[in-house]
Amino acid sequence: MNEELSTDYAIKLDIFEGPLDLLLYLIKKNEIDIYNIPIALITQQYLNYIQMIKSLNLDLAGEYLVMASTLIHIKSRMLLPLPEEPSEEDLEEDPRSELVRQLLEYQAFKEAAASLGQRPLLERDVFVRSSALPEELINSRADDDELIEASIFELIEAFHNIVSRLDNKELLEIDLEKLSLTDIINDVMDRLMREKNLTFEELLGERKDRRRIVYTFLALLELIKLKMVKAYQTAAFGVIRIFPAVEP
Amino acid sequence: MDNISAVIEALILASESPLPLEKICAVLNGVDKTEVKDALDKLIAGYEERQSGISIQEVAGGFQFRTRPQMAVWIKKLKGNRPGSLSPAALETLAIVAYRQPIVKAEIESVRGVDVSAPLKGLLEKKLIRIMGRKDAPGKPIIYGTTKKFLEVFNLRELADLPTMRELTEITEQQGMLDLETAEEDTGRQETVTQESIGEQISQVISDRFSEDDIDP
Amino acid sequence: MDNISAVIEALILASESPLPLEKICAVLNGVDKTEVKDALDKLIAGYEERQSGISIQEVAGGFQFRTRPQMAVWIKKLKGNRPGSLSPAALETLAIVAYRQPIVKAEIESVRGVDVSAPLKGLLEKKLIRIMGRKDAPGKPIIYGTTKKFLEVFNLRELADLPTMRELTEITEQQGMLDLETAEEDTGRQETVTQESIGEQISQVISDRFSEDDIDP
Repeated sequence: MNEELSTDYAIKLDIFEGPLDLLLYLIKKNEIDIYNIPIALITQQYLNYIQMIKSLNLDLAGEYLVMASTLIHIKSRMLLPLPEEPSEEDLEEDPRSELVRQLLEYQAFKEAAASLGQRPLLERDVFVRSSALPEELINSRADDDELIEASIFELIEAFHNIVSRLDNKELLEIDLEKLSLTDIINDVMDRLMREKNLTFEELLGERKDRRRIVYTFLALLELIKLKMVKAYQTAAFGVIRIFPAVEP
Repeated sequence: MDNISAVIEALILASESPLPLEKICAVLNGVDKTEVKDALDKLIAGYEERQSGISIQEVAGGFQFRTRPQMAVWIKKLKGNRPGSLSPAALETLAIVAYRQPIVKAEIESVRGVDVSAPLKGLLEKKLIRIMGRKDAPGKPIIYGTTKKFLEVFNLRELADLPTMRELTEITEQQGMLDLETAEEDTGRQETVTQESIGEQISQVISDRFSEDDIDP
Repeated sequence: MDNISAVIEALILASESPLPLEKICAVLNGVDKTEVKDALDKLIAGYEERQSGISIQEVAGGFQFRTRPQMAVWIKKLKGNRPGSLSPAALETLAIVAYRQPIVKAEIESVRGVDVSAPLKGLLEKKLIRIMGRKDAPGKPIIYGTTKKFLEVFNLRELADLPTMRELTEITEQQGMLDLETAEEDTGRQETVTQESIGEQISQVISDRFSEDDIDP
């Protein structure tokens, strides 16, 4: 077999969407009842397929190996003799049931995907007006309360673009904690702008769970560090009042 | 006022995206909603009767001029075949998101049995799915859902328009039907599989699958 | 062949620019040019006779669907507040503010490498960002942060719903097998950030189980 032929073969072998897809194929191929899978037969064929892929030196996704071990496990459990008088539990617990559930679920979605694909798709089967009308050529900027169409994905992508232009690794260190802290910071600044000054107690308001207290405190530390607020105390151990660092 | 049907027709053509009935009513304020709906229905029927090459379709909660599916072959001749159709992996992932939304990546993966990073990314880029928020669970995973564009692309009026998944409802009902008696029979059949028959099968698999792919480009 | 008029109608709607007669003939190759012209004329006449709100007009050397001039007043009403999209510069600026807030202009500029006065102004006008206060530093620079409207527009419950950079790289690149590693790294980081709240957080995570109602579609 020459080089070209063998790669051609390789591409054609990569035809399953995953281990469940392969299993469904084997079930269909053998005309097996999905509710009553002869596990030994299917395991054998599944392993042969994997062997085949390996012998062709093709990449095999880890999920295929996980499924192989699942099949072997189910097979070994099926070989265990049933107790003389099987309890209700023994009867209910067919080792295959979870796999069957998965297969049926996957099969249902595979069919759903196929039926989605058969719909009249925009830009494949149906088309909409794609030339601009004269009034669209005049760029009519609307009032300032206009709606904005953008998705978070666009927003993150924009940020990702910026970040990828920078070497600054520190910029990548954005995590959940910082962001939920930012919510509190926003909140604190809002209230300070409205009320001019507040005590820590007042800042907390009604919501005095531990998480809230800690976050509010961290927010204040951050704001003080950023020189956005100032904290004053009338006396030692007195009430601490928070002011905006600069009058708005 | 001009003929209501004519105004509606112009509005639908001029709109960038499917135009909701409510918006039409808002523009024609003062006209009764049922009257607007009647005029719209008549308009739609007119395009049907004339067997026009275009029609007004209800998609994504609004009305839009679209070419008829039978015209696709001619339009492709005009515009050329364009790539960018969805792979089976993307379509499966999209179906799971569509029917199970809001859904997190791990749940999609548990249905498909494989990693879905690549198809998810593709679907996000195509704006067929979107990030809806985060799940209040360990790791705060991202929740995905479909977009309005999904409805537009798949010619759906609304999510409820998705064909029902008959099989999914049956799963829970039929689960009890598994029985253990078959275990013995099973071990017996093991011997019938030979190494040779597998080779033959695999080539069968290849030809089966390949021809399937040929049908759906 | 389908009715020629219907095909022409569909081609004109789908075309990206006014469609010249020659192009129509090229698509319908084999059909006589005079026959095509006849079908087109009939089509155009049909829209006239029906006093339709739209018509096929010859512009810039081709044919195009347009709304009738009398409809302009209605279309203006429709487009009165059409959604505006954000420019890439605005989107980038907004992203920096969202992730790095509270932030001053100079910091945004040091990240973007260009002057951001214009996008900042635009974002303020669109009420996506706001002035949070002033920093007690030389020049008393203005501090920016995002608004409630920002959350609404991007369908976020709170800022913490914004995907983290790690998740972003997961989405935009392919990660896959590294999941376990990052999970460990994750817990490590949480401990260093808020030592005290970790116990609280875990119990919160456990008790606040995800409920579908929490997420607004």
